[in-house]
Amino acid sequence: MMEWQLGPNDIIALMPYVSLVVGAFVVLLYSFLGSTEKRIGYAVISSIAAIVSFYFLYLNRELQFLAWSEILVHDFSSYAFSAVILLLLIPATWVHACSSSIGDRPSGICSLLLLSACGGVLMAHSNHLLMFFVALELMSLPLYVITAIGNDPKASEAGFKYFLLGSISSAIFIYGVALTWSGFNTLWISDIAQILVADFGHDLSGSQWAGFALMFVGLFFKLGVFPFHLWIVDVYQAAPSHLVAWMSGAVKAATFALAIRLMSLLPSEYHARWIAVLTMFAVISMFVGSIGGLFQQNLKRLLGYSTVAHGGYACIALIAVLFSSAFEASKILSFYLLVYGFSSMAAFTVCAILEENHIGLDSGNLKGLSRKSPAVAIVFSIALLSLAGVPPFGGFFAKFQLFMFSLSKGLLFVTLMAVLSSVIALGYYLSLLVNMFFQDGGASRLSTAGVNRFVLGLAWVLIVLLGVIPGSISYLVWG
Amino acid sequence: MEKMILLAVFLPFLSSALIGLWQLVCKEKAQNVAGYIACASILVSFVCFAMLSNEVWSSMSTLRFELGSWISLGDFSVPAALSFDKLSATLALVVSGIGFLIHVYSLGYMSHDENRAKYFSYLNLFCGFMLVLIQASSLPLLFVGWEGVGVCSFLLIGFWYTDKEKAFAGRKAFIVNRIGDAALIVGMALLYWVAKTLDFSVLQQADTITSLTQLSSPLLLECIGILIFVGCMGKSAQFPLYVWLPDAMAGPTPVSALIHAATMVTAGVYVLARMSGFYVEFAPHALSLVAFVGATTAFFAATIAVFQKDIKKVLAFSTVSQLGYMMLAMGVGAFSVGVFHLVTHAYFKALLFLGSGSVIHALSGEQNIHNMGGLKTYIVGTTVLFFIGFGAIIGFPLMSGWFSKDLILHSLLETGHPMYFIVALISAFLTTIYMTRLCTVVFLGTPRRSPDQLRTIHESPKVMLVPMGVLALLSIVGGMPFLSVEHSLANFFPTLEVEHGIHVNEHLLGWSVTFVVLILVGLSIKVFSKKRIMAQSGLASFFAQEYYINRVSVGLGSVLMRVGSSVSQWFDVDIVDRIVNFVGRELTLLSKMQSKNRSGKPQTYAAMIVFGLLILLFCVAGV
Amino acid sequence: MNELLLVSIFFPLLGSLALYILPNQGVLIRRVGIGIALVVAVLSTLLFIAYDAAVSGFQFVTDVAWIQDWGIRFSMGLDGLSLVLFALTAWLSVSAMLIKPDNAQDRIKEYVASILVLETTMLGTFAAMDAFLFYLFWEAMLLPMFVMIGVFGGTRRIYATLKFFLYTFFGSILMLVGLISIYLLYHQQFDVYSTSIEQLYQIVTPLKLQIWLCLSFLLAFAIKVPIFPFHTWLPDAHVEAPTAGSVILAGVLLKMGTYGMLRFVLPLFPLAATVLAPWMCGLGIIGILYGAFLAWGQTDMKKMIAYSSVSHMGFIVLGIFSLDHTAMGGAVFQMIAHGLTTGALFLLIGYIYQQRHTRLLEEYGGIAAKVPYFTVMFFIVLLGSIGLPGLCGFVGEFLIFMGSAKSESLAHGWKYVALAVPGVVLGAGYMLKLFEKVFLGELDASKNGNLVDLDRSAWASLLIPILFIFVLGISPNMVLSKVDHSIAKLGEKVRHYKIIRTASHTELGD
Amino acid sequence: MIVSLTHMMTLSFVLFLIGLAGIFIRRDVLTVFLCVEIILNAANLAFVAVANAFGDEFGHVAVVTIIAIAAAEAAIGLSMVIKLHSDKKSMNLSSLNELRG
Amino acid sequence: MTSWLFYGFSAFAVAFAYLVILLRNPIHSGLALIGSFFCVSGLFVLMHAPFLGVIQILIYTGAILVLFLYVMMLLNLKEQQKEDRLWQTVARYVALLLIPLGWMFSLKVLNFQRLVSRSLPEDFGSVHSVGQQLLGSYVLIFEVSSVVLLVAMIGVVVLTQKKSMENPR
Repeated sequence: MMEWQLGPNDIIALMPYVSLVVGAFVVLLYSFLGSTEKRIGYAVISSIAAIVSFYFLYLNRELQFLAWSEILVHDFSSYAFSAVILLLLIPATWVHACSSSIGDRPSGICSLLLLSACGGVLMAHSNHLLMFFVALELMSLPLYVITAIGNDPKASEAGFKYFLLGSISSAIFIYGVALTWSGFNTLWISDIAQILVADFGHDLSGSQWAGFALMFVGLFFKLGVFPFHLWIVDVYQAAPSHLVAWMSGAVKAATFALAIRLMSLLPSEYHARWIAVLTMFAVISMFVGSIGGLFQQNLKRLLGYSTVAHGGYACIALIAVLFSSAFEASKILSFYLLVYGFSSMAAFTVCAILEENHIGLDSGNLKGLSRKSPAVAIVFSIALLSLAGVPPFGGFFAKFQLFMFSLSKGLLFVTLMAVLSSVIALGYYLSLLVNMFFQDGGASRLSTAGVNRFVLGLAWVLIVLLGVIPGSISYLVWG
Repeated sequence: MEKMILLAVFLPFLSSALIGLWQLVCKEKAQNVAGYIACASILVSFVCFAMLSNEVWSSMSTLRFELGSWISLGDFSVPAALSFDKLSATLALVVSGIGFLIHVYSLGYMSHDENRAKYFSYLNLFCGFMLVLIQASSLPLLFVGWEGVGVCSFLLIGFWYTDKEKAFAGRKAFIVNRIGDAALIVGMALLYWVAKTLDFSVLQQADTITSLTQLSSPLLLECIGILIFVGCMGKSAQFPLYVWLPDAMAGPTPVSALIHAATMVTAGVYVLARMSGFYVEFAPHALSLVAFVGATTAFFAATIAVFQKDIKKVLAFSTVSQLGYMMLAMGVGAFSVGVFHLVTHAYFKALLFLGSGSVIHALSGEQNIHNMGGLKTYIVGTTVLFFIGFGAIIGFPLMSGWFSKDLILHSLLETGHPMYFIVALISAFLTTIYMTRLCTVVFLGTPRRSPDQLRTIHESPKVMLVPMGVLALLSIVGGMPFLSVEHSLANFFPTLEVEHGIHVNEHLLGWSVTFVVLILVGLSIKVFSKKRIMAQSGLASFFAQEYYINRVSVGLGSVLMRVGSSVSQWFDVDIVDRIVNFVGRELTLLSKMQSKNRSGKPQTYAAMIVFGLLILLFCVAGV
Repeated sequence: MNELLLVSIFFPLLGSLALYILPNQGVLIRRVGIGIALVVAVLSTLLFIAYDAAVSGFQFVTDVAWIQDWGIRFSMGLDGLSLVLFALTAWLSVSAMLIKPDNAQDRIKEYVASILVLETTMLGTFAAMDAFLFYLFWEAMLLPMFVMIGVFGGTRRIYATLKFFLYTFFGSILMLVGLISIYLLYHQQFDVYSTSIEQLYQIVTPLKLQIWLCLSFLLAFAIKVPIFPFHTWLPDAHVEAPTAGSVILAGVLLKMGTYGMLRFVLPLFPLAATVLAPWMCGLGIIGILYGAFLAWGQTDMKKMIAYSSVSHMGFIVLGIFSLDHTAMGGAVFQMIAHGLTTGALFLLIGYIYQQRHTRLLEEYGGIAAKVPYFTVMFFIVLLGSIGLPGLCGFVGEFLIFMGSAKSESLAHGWKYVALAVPGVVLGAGYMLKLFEKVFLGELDASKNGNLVDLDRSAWASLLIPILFIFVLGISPNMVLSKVDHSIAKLGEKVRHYKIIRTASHTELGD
Repeated sequence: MIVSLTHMMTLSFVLFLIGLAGIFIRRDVLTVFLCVEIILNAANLAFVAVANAFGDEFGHVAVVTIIAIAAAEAAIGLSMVIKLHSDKKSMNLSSLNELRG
Repeated sequence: MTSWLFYGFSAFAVAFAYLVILLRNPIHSGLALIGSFFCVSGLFVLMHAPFLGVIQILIYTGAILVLFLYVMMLLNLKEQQKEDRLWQTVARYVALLLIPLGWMFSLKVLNFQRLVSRSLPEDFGSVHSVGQQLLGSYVLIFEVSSVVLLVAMIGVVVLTQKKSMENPR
């Protein structure tokens, strides 16, 4: 490793992050210029940063190389997941900059968002566990801050809860990294894979498996999988809706990138144990998520439960990856997360709209939404149906692919459970639809800010297109 | 020539549709013209049939008119073909002929009804379906007419639908018929299964017969026979499916005459005649069941008829009894005799019904015979005609019923069924008794109506009397050898093998029975002109209540339905649906529980994280 | 012609989008809706005429690559089976569109749009030649129906619509698992991915697996049909749905289940079908009798008809699982017939409900005198429904009975027939009871004195069903000739396997 | 190498456990936070011990990085604590239970 | 001698860490943690990581923990109230059991008997060689850590700023 020299690949690999970090800096610098209304400016700058970053990734999507002394890996899996993060980031920057509901410090928030995304993309690309840890923190810290930003005591509470639990889990993670290092004498994931293959037949030493187990605590925490799911609902409730709109998809994408990387290098002799535990976590998450939402009155908490359930579904891919290539799993999972991300972005943007109109987020307050604002109601319901996996929306195809993937690997039980729980979850999605369309409420019209309209429109188009021509879009993005 | 069949069959349909639509569109105008259109159409079709009959009568030939294929799917096919042979011709003439007469009669009878156009439309529709039934070349097509006449019967029984009881009677008739129909369908299905055809002519072909005998179990074939016969039992009001017929008298009297006496109810007999080849060849035991049911029906219905007080009910039970006679004849293999009796019965029973209609008409709707009496002086024409019918039914010498009934009795002995002979004989005597009672109570004796009421009694118009006259004529001469269908049909039907035939001189038997009958008439007149049987208690009431068969079966049926539906309702709502809802409710409860149990404390969440860590360690490492 | 098929499928969808541009005038919107439906119906008739019955297999095929990674193609076409259902759907949609919406005055756009979207999804389901596409339409169909019941339904509409949606979704998502398994099996055996239905037919599956997969499909279809004991959503949905919704629900949606059985279950799982046939026939018979008994006991007219659907659909199931050519053809015919008659019955009941706002039997009586046209139409439809020969209901039932009795797959097919046949009697029983209670008897002038006879739009909407009730009864070959070959083809594999199975009873045993 | 790596790892593990235990036992926000630092420190110790044993200076790099991250976390965490204090007036973790259900 | 130092530092590190969770007053806990960190830093030095030892004291203890103490005093945190439940008090003492427990567990599980220790180079752990690594192979991690610190900076500003300077209201 000592002989590493800076090369062109390193620069190429660095560009996405540079553009994001530079974007963050420019936003900050711009905020020091004296002018009254600069929100649009922030939005433009940060979205340009996001687009440029995505552009760099997109340009090199077909390349496969290691950079920065193999700390960064550039392959399909990393590209696929960072594409999800960045695609979700582009609309997110606009709402974060322009929406008043998220606080009165848009410059800071925008730069934090960009840095967080930068962390996410790094996570997806890291080939080194310490890098991953740093990237994880880079992604998480801004999220803690933005979560706590509201003036509501609940926001502080949520922020602190998120922060505390997050730091505990990342401390456990880094301890796991330490153990892993002690076990493998390396933290390069590709090296670990080689060692595992070479040691084929040996039992893993204590520090090796313990390290893995501890690391997965950190990962599962970020994914919000049972039993690490409890924070999700609380945080989603009190965090700014726009933030949740972005993070529900992006954090998962970044984390799954590593999870898939790790899982795919496990030799087959350890499969049985991982399958057992992952199946357990996945299935319980699905049911916790789908049953938990049934009685839930608060809209954002309900969507939080839905996120837990979706974490469970996504975990199926994590099990299936044990039997297949990371390529296949990444493709399917990143598609899933993109659809999920946009669906939940639409849903949370609707929450934001409600908040901006000072309508409580009680699901009963949705009554008559179709009268107050038909477009919002329709986009919301499409988003919900997509989350539920009802065709012809994107969520269906995502689930279809996922189930196909898992069934092709013979994971019947977990697929059946997923299917059953998605029926249960459909119950609460539909009850929201019922409130919106079938019940009468006040007739006051809903005012919708331009950015929100933009995000909803974008999400609507994407959800439908991802459902109707998934092949083309998947080809467009992932090649 | 074949096209004429089509014309003759479809003319009633056409006129029915025409009248029906017309009366819907302009109600008032249609009323007066409708009857004439209806009569004309039936008359034309009668004429057609007469010409066609001329064609087929002398020969054994069959006219067949192919309209193409009705249902065809893969190797299953039902051609829409009408066939016309001697048997069809006989029935078609009866239907269209008597049909025409009754149409004419209805012109008078229904003249005051505001919906008479509708009535004629239904009546025409009935004739159409009846003709389809008779001329169908295959069982499914026969079934078209079969069900069609059932619907018309439903409509006509419930013609005065504002009366709930009448409406119910219609429904009852239809449903009881449906029970038979269901059996008929199963019979057809089985027959198709074993024979691969439902066409009458194909069924009679030699190779079908041989393949059937070789391939199928005799039991199955008997089953088919029985099932088809159950269908006939429904339509022909055989014991115990007769229960609808007395109630069917709720309809207008001409309807009772046409549908529930002369034509529709004999459809069952017709089917047995049509399928006679099959029965003789494959289902002799089914035939003996036919005979048994026929005999039972003939006897029981006759006993019931004795105690009825409604003029139409008496005739209705008499019809049931006579239908039993026909079935009995069919059952012992005397098909031509059965058909002969069918024809003569059509004459005199139609006449009797029309007569009773005339009486009812004269008395403005009175049907209870105990409120009549001594009518002979008030409505002379009707009385005379009614008595001609009376003569025919009891078997007054040389009248139509005399010939046919004697033939039946004789053939019972000829085919070796002395028990059935005795039952039939007793039934014949009972017939004499109840008919004599009817005539005595209604026409003879002293009037039991108040003078005011007597003053309003009026003779029916000519338009009603003339058709009755024609029927009376037929009742008198219809059995004469030159008009008898028995001889010409005799070689049409296959013959059943007879084991222990009892040979008696036909004339001796005939005349001796007649002698007894005439004595009975005299006795009965004497008895009934003095004593009125009110049938309110004891054995009489038992008979009058039809042995409670009607009540029990209707009660049983409705209890069955009610229990069935409430059990299934209970099962549906309280079990099936509850399970479905239970899932939803339980899940919500679970959700509520987990929501309540969340403390929201960060340390609990942290504890869960550690819990997860332990699980991971435990599972992954297998500590 | 191929384009015509696509046009007729997607025209309503595009039309529903176009509705949003139009001004919010009830009459205009409705006319546009009727126009669109009519155009589609005419197109479907053209397709019906152009379809060459002598050629088996799909016609008017459009086949475009769609999701290439998974071998999913956008392929649509019609064979005889789908053709007739396609035409039925198109025409019944016209009928449904012609109904005056009762409580949708201020939401007429949504109302018309949801019927149009529903039409597209239904047509798409029948025309899909690709399993994935089929599933897409199949599920998407729930949405407009959900809206129909939920927005425009009766008082318990929310309960009903949720139950309907969740119940059917439950079934169909299990079918998705089955579908994916089939798809993967195909990949395993042929090494390419394909969701083309015709290609999926080629897979060979061991019996045990076949039975499980078959059950996963059957559950979805059984719920849709619905077969006892999965029927409880039906009465609720029917009672609460607006008239147009009921018409389409009964007329078309229920047929999806039986269509699916013919399209998927029999050809994909021939062995399992033969094994499960007695059970399915048994369930069908239970449905026939159970539904009839339930119908007899109802006091709500719509509920009565809803349960009668359970009963009638039982015949269809019996017909299909007799695995006999005649019976299957009869089942297809019965699908059409039931669609027409039950659709028309709901139309009529909806019409009277609009005036009296009650569907309870005891509220009516003797209205025949007041509304003669209505009565005549009702009676004709009723006769069609109870299977009067000469009207459409008879042919299907009759063929089913004939076929089941001679079925080679059922041991003692005639016993099934004998058990099912009381349904015919009971059917007449409850229908005539309905007729008697509502139309016959004394007219209560205070309650029903103001009833108005059929108006123009009601006539228009009734015209098509009534016409076809007659036409199909008299000339059933119109439909049968179109479906003959397709049915033969679907049943072919079953027969083939049955022969193998009877030849070597145990060899295919796993 | 004076003390075996196993012993140092044990030490670090014990620290880790103490930190973990502290998270549950203590109720005030800041002490819990301190316990997180103990865990991080345990990780540091492990890194240094392994670096020492392997002769790989990566462990030192990792410790530097972790300390940097810990600093960042601490900064954000403490500012959050201050915000929490101004919003909630309580530093008890058990009072952070408004979000529930 | 050095091994005694090792065990001494280790014992004190554990003892101080235990005090962190035992003491009621958060400030005392903080002080105990400082003690623990000092011991750990001593261990660092003993394990050929003098640079880290210095950093541990300068940054970790000197900056971070002092910041903690500063915040504690700023918020004027009182001793934890007596509202503690009994189990928590008990748990504090029972937590002591973790030490032998962890000991046993790690001896069983985390054993590194297989490892062969190699001789360390002369400048192992010196500022120079660590710097070589930090700015060599691992420069990206190092740089990203700086971005994390940037995040912390922005985050703190965003969180604690009472009034936005952009939208003074």
